[in-house]
Amino acid sequence: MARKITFSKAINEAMDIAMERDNKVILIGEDVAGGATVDHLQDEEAWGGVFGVTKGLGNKFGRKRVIDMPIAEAGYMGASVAAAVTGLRPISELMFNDFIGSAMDEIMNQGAKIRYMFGGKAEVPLTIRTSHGAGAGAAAQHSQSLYGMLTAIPGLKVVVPSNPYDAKGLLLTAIEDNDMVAFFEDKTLYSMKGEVPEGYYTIPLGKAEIKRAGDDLTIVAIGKMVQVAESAANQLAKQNVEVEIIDPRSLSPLDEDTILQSVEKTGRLLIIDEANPRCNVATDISAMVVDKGFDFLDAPIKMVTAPHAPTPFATNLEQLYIPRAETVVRTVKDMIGELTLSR
Amino acid sequence: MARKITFSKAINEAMDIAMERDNKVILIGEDVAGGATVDHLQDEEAWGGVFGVTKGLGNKFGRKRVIDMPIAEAGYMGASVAAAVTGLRPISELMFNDFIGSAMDEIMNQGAKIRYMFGGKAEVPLTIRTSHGAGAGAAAQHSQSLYGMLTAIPGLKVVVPSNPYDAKGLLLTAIEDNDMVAFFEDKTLYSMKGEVPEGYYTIPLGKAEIKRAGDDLTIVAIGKMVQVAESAANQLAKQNVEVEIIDPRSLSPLDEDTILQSVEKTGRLLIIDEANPRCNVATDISAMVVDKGFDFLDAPIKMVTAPHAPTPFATNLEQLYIPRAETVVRTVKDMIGELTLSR
Amino acid sequence: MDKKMASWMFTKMNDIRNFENQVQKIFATGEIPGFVHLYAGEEAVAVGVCAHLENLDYITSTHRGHGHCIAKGCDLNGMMAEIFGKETGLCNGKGGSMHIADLEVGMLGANGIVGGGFPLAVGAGLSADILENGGVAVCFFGDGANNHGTFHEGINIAAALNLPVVFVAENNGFGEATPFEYATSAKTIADRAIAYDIPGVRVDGNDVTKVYEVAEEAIERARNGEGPTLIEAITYRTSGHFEGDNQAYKSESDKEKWPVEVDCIEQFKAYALENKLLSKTELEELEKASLKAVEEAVEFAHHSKVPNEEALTENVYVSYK
Amino acid sequence: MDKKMASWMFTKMNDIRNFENQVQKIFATGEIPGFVHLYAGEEAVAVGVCAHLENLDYITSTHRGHGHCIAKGCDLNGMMAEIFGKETGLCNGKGGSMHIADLEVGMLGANGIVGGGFPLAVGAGLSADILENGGVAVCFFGDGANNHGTFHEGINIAAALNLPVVFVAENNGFGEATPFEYATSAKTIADRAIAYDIPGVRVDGNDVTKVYEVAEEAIERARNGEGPTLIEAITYRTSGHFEGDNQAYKSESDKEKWPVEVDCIEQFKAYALENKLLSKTELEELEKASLKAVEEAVEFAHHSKVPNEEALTENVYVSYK
Ligand SMILES: Cc1ncc(C[n+]2csc(CCOP(=O)(O)OP(=O)(O)O)c2C)c(N)n1
Ligand SMILES: Cc1ncc(C[n+]2csc(CCOP(=O)(O)OP(=O)(O)O)c2C)c(N)n1
Ligand SMILES: [Mg+2]
Ligand SMILES: [Mg+2]
Repeated sequence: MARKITFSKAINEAMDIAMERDNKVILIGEDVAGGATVDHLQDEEAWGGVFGVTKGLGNKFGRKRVIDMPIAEAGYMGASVAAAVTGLRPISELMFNDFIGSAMDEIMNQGAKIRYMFGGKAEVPLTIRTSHGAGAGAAAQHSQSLYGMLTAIPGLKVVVPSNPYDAKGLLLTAIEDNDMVAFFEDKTLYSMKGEVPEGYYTIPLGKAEIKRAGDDLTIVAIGKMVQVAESAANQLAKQNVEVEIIDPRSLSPLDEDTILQSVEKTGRLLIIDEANPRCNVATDISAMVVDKGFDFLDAPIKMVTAPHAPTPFATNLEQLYIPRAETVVRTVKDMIGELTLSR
Repeated sequence: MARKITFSKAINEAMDIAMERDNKVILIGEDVAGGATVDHLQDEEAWGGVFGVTKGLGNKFGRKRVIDMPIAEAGYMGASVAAAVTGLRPISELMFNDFIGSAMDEIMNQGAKIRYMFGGKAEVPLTIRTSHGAGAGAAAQHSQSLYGMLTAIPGLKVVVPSNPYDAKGLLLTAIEDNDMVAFFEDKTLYSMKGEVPEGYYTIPLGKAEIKRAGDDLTIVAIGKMVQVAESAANQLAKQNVEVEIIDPRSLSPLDEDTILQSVEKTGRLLIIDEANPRCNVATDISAMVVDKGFDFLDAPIKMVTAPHAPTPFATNLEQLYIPRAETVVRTVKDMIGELTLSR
Repeated sequence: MDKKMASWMFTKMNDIRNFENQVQKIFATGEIPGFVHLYAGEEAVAVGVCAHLENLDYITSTHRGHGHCIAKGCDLNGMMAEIFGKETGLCNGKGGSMHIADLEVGMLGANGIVGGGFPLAVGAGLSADILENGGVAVCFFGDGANNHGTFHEGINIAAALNLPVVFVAENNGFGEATPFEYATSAKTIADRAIAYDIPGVRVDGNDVTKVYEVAEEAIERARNGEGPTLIEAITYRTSGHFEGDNQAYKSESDKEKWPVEVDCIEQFKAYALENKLLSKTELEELEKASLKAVEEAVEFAHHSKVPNEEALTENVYVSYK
Repeated sequence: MDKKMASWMFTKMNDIRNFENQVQKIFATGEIPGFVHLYAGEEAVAVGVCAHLENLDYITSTHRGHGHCIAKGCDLNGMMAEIFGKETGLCNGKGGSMHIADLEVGMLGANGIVGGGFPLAVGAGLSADILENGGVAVCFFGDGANNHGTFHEGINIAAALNLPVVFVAENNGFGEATPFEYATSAKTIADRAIAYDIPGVRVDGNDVTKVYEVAEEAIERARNGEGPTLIEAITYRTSGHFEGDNQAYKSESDKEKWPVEVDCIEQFKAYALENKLLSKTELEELEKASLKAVEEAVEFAHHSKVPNEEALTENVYVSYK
């Protein structure tokens, strides 16, 4: 398994394979192809998405299955929901997760609730792909991490991959899933390279991965924050502190067992979430652990998150906004210290 | 202070007083008056809001200050944001909080971020009044409790009153506040009666109230859940368990100190939140306490919430959906039991 | 229009009227939870349009959805049980009046969100277009909904992509307590068709034969790949916005005129007689049968059980964990 | 148009062009964070419209907002510093290119959300109406934005309530990589005015004198309480959607024609000379002054400090806790 490709390419491959395997799978979004009806671009795409993630799919599957949409998120997201209910299996792209405000009703009140409201007599096999995260200098309206907002909504599943291998396998699972899945791609990960097998494979939702084993403290890290955790872990290892890193991969459903088992072993938990601090996934996991794993805990559960502020534009501030390894290292030391004292 | 009026009337009085004191205060919403341009209703309102909460204000202040809007939540909520930035102090009504999907961008990306994005050079003195909560047989799209979704957003303040007295004082504060405040009214509380002084008074945001003192366990209850807590407390008192009940009143800012001081005293915390369980205010408060008050805790923090499901229509199911005193009593007993065992 | 169609339309209109009358009566007793928005008086619109639809065609509906459901073929028993919150309801009692749905007959759900239907209809049209099954989608919406952003986004997408979707405005004069003319800056809803370069037609929504004709043309256009049409049916909400509404915003003359002088069922009855489509006896028999069917539906609902407790958390997902 | 106005317009158009050229150059070096959308080539629209506005009038803008800012009177130094992410920026470096704002000159912010400006403009118009201060609000938006729901909701509310708002479409042929004609089902954006029963006007957006005239009438109407107008200015996005865009969707002939043959600044220069509004020397001096002002802005931005760390959490609220 030596082939290395980018996060972006891994996602592209997943869609390519899914579209080959099932002709009900279609792609919907703004400029997912690009250049529709332009004379010299009949069966070619101009863009393949603003990040180039869908590049080549328009060429390969044609504009009837790779559909550029007007800038009308409510319109095409609602259409995606109904298309899913009536026989298709759409992958619908919300270019930036920040634009969810324009399509929230379609996601929250229509898509996520239809099955329940209809007494189980509907399925919504829709995958929403979207990009999130700060670090691209894109400022307050293009840098949020809003997976927590969707995790809160019953009827939705939420996936946040941290690396190319997972991105491909999880996306294939999401597309094949018969429920509505929101798939979050950190835009600053698109160029990240990693080993990715060719061809078809899937990774189940609701199954966390232990990225690194350790006995001293558990870190749960979401998406790109896995990298922050790994960098912190490397620094800590030099000081003989061995942390265990868990990547939940899907936030809804959440693999509570893997997290609880780890905390049972380590007694300490830190969660890294790039979202703003209130009512986010970090608080969600913390609350779950203190509820179900209280007796395991030897120290407070700490959370390293963005501050309760919008994303600033200035690069120096933006770098402070995103959780950093140094904050994680400092926090872990405090937690270990506390434990040492209390031992 | 013997006068008793309804929750609905208390809110109406707050708006009446605020509009009298400051002619920059205006009311915006769907049918907040009703019957606009109808011949026989020149200066009269037909409705005063779908729940009658704004009744009389159209008559008194005229249609130039009580403005009926087309069914266009994004349009008039964005207009409310800009009106606030450019010199007015609007109270903008979102009839049901469930409709937030139609106006989320205006709330989250425009209103809540303008001040920060503009480097502090804008103020958004806007109050959004909205109704929430199950129990009215209104089903999945008219029964949600979405204050957690807004608590997550930096730049917003969030208030959830539990009784007529608080509703009036908190709403007056919200209207006078120079930030954007989302004010949540449980629709099943509108007919609740309580003592409310006439005239002007305010209650600060970020100040919780201890509704009942007790040494055995702390219950934080949001909005109508205070009633559930009180009912549970009465049953528990008969069994010599004394719980302390805290009504946070505002969720953002949150009065962390009052909660932490109580948990320091009682060692045990239960949170009642009618919202769905993931990433809600209950998890937020739990995570805050386990972070900042870990050493106070003698037992797991428990949360009593709605299930991870949309609100069902059938009355019997809806009653099971809403947190009940009996669940609280049972959970408290478990928590006390656990403690007793560990003593 | 042949006899069979006339009898179908007369029955459906009566079914709706009888159904709504029963709901109104029972709601007043407190037996129906929540709130209900009645379609009585507007029957000609749903019936005239759905007369041209098959099971593989989809409709989207509104908070005032009972009429659309019946016209599209939803089972009366299952509908009534749903409104009662019973296990035998079309949605197992979990949806209620505002969410009645039956995908098997192409009914994509009543909708509690004003404007919620536009994008859904576009999606159903997209499916038909891609699956090439010859289906069309019809979006019913109110005059109030015509000012929501989803109206614009939905129709523009359907027109830009030339999808088989027909948009049917039910202009009943009010959105809640707000007159159409106050909230809508356009002179007519049909005028707005020009913003999408599609045909826009106004039709007397009380005359089911006119609605039938206009809808036929629009649905044929859609089926033939000629794209969307915007139909504005002029009708009147004879009841309050919801049951319990005092309707202070209506003039006395309107209140008197509409249910009496402009009743769509009476109109069609006269038409059917005059054109010898249905005899007096036939009409009476159909009326009786309809009344009976609705009464049976009430019985059915009454005697059905409420959902089991487990239903509370069932069917949120197809699978979870 | 008098000499003073001609000189103001010529300066502003040059300021915008020079500003964007500098931003383009510096962006290529990597010194500017994030992404930038340039307004070069479309100067005549912002300038022709803002010529009629005072400080108490508000404008809303888009992701392509530099031109609107300059035309409305934002300080070049503060703007450039903002785009560099410096403390001296108009928003203290916290907004960046997509959020430049200056309420003191009535600039309600560039906007990262397509369609975000419509409701905001309505709100500014509502304030002017209620405060009776004679102000108007202008909403600049792109052809892509004209398919968003907020277009419909915003214009309908403004028209229904007869608010002093002018809507100015900048139809530059594309929304990102998607042609106007593909995404928009209407024949023209101006056609959509009929959906709101307001005037809709198409104008050559490259001819600043024509834009000036059309805008004058619309803004006067608004100021006189006669309600909104929808203006569609036909222009062209000579650059890519953002810097770095390869523009594969443009034809070679278009790419060649537009910046060269249809340059709005060159056109106005010829007009000003021909109509003896400005002499050759005057034009040259204004050009030089503009170039200098923009170069100074770059210097200013270069030498400004980045924000203090505390700024990260400041100004989220006026007060909190
Ligand atoms: C997004 C949204 N906004 C507001 C409401 C509240 N509401 C329910 S029905 C209604 C009026 C709808 O009017 P119209 O579209 O004309 O339909 P009608 O009731 O006349 O059939 C309103 C405002 C809602 N359900 N959803
Ligand atoms: C709600 C929303 N959807 C999508 C985008 C991504 N986006 C940014 S600019 C743009 C194209 C806008 O086109 P147009 O309105 O014509 O303006 P132009 O760029 O041509 O000036 C898009 C789709 C966005 N910023 N906001
Ligand atoms: Mg209506
Ligand atoms: Mg454009």
